[in-house]
Amino acid sequence: MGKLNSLADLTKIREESRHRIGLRAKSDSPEGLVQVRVAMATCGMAAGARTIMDFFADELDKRGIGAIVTPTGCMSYCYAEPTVEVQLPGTEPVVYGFVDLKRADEIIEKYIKNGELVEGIIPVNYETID
Amino acid sequence: MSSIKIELRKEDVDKITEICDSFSNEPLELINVLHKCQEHFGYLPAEVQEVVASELNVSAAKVYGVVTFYSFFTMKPRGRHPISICMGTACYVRGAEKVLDEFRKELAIQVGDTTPDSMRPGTGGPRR
Amino acid sequence: METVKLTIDNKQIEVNKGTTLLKAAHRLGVEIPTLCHMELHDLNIENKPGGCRICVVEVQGRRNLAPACITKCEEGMTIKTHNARVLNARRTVMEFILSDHPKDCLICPKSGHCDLQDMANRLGIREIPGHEIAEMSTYRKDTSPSIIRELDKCIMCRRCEMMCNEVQTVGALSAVNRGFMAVVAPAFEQNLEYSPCTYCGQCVAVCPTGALTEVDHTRDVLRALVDPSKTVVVQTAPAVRAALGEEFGMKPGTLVTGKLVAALKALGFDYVFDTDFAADLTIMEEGTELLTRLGKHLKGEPDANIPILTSCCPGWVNFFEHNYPELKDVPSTAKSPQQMFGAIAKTYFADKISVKRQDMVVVSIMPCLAKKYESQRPEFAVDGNPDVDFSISTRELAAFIKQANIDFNDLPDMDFDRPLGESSGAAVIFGNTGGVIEAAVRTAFEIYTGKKLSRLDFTELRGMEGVRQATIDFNGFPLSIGIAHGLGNARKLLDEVKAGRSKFHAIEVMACPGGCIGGGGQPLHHGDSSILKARAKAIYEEDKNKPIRVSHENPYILQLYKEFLGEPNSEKAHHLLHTHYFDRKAKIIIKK
Amino acid sequence: MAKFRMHLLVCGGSTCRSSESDLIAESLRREIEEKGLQAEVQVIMTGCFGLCGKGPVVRVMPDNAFYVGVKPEDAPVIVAEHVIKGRRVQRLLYAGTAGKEPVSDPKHNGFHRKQIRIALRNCGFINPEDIDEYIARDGYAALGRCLTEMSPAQVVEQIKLSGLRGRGGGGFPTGLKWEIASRNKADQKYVVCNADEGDPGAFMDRSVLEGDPHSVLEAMAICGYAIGATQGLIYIRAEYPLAIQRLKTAIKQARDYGLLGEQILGTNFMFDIEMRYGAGAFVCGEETALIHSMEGERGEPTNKPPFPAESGFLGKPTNVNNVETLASVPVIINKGAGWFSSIGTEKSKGTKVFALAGKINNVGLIEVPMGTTLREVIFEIGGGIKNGRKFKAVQTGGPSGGCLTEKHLDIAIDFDNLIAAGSMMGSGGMIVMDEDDCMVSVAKFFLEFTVEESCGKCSPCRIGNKRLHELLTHITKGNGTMADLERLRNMSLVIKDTSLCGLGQSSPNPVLSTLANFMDEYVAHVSEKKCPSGQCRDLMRYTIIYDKCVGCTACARACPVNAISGERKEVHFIDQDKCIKCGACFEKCKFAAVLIN
Repeated sequence: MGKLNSLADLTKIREESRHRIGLRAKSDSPEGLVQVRVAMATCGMAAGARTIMDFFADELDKRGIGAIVTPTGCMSYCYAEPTVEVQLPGTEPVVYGFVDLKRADEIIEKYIKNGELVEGIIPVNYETID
Repeated sequence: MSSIKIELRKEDVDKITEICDSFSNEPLELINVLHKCQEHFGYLPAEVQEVVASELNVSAAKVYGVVTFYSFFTMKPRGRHPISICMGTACYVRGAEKVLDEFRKELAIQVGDTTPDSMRPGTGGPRR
Repeated sequence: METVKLTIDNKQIEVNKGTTLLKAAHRLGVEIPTLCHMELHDLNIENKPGGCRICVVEVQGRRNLAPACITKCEEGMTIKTHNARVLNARRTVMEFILSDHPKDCLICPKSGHCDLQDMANRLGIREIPGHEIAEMSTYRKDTSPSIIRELDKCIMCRRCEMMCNEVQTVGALSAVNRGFMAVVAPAFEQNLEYSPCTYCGQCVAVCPTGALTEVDHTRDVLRALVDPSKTVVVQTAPAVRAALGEEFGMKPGTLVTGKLVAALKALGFDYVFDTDFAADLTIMEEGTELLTRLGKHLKGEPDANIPILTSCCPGWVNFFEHNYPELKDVPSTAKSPQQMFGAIAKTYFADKISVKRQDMVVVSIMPCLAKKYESQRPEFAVDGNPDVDFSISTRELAAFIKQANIDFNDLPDMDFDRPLGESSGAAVIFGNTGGVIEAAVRTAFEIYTGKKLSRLDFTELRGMEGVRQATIDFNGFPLSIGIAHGLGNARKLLDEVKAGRSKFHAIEVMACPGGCIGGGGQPLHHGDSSILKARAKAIYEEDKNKPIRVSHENPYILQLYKEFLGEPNSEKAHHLLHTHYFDRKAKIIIKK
Repeated sequence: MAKFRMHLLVCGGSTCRSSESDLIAESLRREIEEKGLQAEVQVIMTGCFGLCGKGPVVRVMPDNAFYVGVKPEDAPVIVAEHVIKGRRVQRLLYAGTAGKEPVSDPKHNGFHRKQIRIALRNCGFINPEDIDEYIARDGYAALGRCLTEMSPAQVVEQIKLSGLRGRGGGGFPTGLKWEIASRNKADQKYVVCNADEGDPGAFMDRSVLEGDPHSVLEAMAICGYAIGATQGLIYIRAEYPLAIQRLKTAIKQARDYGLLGEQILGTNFMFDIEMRYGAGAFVCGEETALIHSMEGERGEPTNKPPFPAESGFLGKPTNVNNVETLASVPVIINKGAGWFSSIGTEKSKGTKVFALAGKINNVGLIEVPMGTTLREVIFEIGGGIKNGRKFKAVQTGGPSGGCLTEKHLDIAIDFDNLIAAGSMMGSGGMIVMDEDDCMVSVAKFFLEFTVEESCGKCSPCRIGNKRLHELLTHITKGNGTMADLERLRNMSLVIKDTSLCGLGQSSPNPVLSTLANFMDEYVAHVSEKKCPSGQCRDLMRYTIIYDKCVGCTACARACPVNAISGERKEVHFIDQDKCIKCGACFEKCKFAAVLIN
């Protein structure tokens, strides 16, 4: 999409990307994908977030699970870095803390594959304005 | 005449001129130029500062004044492994000072110095 | 002009918008103490970084104290300049400054003339709390040919940095380091000798403490005076006689020529001569050079080399050697009067009184610090024996006179000795900006046109503006003259010369604002430019009362040419009275 | 798809764990196994819910019920009533902050309203390197609205009505700042984002820049439109390489979409943004020093007035705002000034981001509405003091701030209350300290920082702070006198009163506030030569306990200055004058015969 020449162009992009992200979150739609967001701020990366993100991307691919793995900014849980937010289609996102390779594997096997919660969930203690 | 004999290899001078030109020799960009020079040479010896001063048409005294003002710039060649210890309030309260003391004892150097074994600047400073 | 009304110490005052609290209070007779503030009004030089914080005053309704030197008056302000809160603040700040200052007033060269010392007395500081655990910032002492730097005594007032960068554009000094160790120093804190410093001494002239002082040669002069085998000859510069009186409580601008000669005789100098004699000599040499070049210019010859620039100011010579080396053949090759005097004294006069040059000591009294450096230039010596042995400043002479317990004010007027003591009115105005070129014009006009001048006062060449220009009618030919004082102004004219766009035939440059009367070695003006104007007036006064007012009618000059030199620009004159210049620009050496 | 129909989440935060939350989980699991439901219902331990005052906490999903103050013996009731019969146990339900009728849905649950993320709204949610995700969250909609529906004056009006004040630390009303800048006429004006963030305890600007760079770019464009500037500059410290790289990507993407550059969104508004780098100088957080640094000079502040809004960068009117301040601007335009000013206290509107750190369990970034109390921040969101130690003080405002104690815990946090309590908001660094922290050493630490970071231009700060630091060192070495404490006060007050810029005017605050709140500690250091919290090494005394020392000479051999004397098998003795308090004897002694007091 090149240069936006009007407010309408902006609104078009907004609708499109909302639709795209929305689809991912819906369980019933064919494109319903697992969304994995890894906190990739400086502190997250210092705590090893990059290896975790690569692990999720490779393993979910290898295990044939349709997923979108994206980096995000800091989720503000410094004491629990690296932090990863996992959203199964149709469910509330869940934030996991202290995610090392072992726990990442557990998250894939237990939570992503059959919805079983894993130790170390960080309850979201803030409300974000929409 | 400056006591600092401005003796540099051709490619070092060309590199500095190239950096200054990339900022169109604008005195406003002195700090950006110094960042790029330190990135390339690893540190900012007097010779490099003299060339930057003449390229940007500012006095060498002013360049030295800027280099000695900001803690990021250094005139001492840095070893291959710079160790920086966070002394921010949060880390201080959790005992960062004791970590610093231990490093000082272990490496037997003071803050800002380089251990003798790695005096040879690993990052390609201008050859003496 | 919009005005504002405010109250200062319960007194009402109305001032123009934009006036600072300091000036408004001054108008009410309230002197708010300052340390770093300095203003030379008509040279529009003002230093007010707001760093020392001594001039803080209370502004009702404002959370903290305001610096009077910068804060502008606003409508309805209520100011307290000396209440308890302000005094306590000033004393504590003064204790801070003194806690990081050496305590060697007894041997400090600035003692008695130090703004910090006066302020400590004025604020009644009797002790410095915590001095026993107080760390002090110390630096390596640096002695250059003219200037001594003791940065332990620097209080970061930034006056020298302002003079060196904004007024003189030499750029030898800058604030360096950060925090407690911050001071003003040359690049890489190297010696001044290795920086682009021209020794113009304007930093020394404004430094409030002993951080920057001149090299003191009075000890060497004393040793020469007591040495029976030495014949000690002294020459005094034009600007000295218009300022020396100030050191003895006289009103600025009091001419003390007679007393100056008497004092030098009392001090034991064998011959008391006048640099003005050599100034007339300079006019003969430089005037001839001007006319020669002008002649070629009028005939359209390519090597005319116009404009010609004066070369009597050593600070200015250093400046173009450092910054415009490619123009080093443009200025006149004539030496400065100080050096011409030395050359003639140690040849012509030495023969006259059959004294060998090694046994003659030539001392010069100068308003300038760069003269100290000039006298030590290798090319101004013969087999290591310099033409001018020692150059001491007006301030050093004053101290010397006081040490000799001479009651200067009651001295009788005496005359300079012959033959090198006789001079014309044109010579004495060398001390003012525009004076050298006026002297040259007087002689050049009469020689070029063969007619006597109807008027001798070329007022169009006088004044205090930084850059001035005038056209003098030379028998129909409009001679275009440029004048600059302060190296920053000189740079403007030089850029035009470098670009070949200069419309002047002759340019006079003086490194110090005001000319030599504002020299780095003169009694301190503490930022009061009315002192400079008074000195200039005195110089023009002495010129008016001189019987001879053009250099080429000085009988002793004519005798010197007849007996010794032949005619101006002769081969012998060239050898003794002319010089050449060097490329001193820092160069990048490419290592193989 | 989910195998388990119900999950019981038991809070595993250290405060809850210390009141047996793992026992609760155990008894819940036992109860569920007895009822044979282990295949349908899963019990797991989670991180801290931020409700520590009311722990232990159990949350039931998907029904989202919140049980507080749960005891192990409540487990059978929860399983019987809620898990089996599906009825909530009213007695244990969380009653929300204002005691309203118990609510269970987290969206409206009183517990969640503690934190509202406005400046951090996108952080940790969108991909900072994908402009589309930002646009999906209403990104650039505010700019679009300004350019097409509002006049510059209206934009300024909205910011003024919102009551937004500078988040950099000073709290100057942003609307007023924009208005002054818009009034000054000039051929060129500048919008500057102050991303220097020099305060050693603060890292919220970094998070915003790394997590949501576009919000800052959009806000700068809005500000440019409001005050009539076409050039934006981000002054960012060189110590944030990732933030620099993400900002560069964001600027490039914004330019590609035409949201920066010429004819933005088809209007004739032009605005572009460039980056300018700091080089390590805390003082460059001060507006005028920042501007000199951007001009390639030493970062020395100059006198105000003239304010940058009148004559700033290159002498032109310049509006300088902090990252966090700018990040709230698009929301104010989108949701309206009224909505924003409904949050916060009477004179401090909206939310503030705090970097909560120090001796606290949940170190982290929090964004709370103005008016939240320190107690809520530290003991609830922060999860209480680490290792169960006792709370002593919280330091806000970094080197320019002060230390607040127990008696300030119930102050509503806002600009004016914190100043009244002897501290200041500052950029938001909030360092929690416990009984092991010596307040005199903390004051000395901040002075050490200021002495290192002072620019050296004005004498009260250049020399005065050095003298303060020397005196504090003198005291921590045990050589202080009571007169020294009075001198500390006078010097501090004069430095505050006479320094040229904010650094010097606030650097004595840590001294003044510790003197005010912990005078007893200063007196202990001065007259009893004791450091109550055992931090000041020079005041520690190493002595040997007679009945415990067996004379094995281990300590004597370990002592670097042989200050320990005594024959083999005889009781040893430490010579206090020689002892350098290095602690080697303490470490070596296997019989715990070395006493430190």
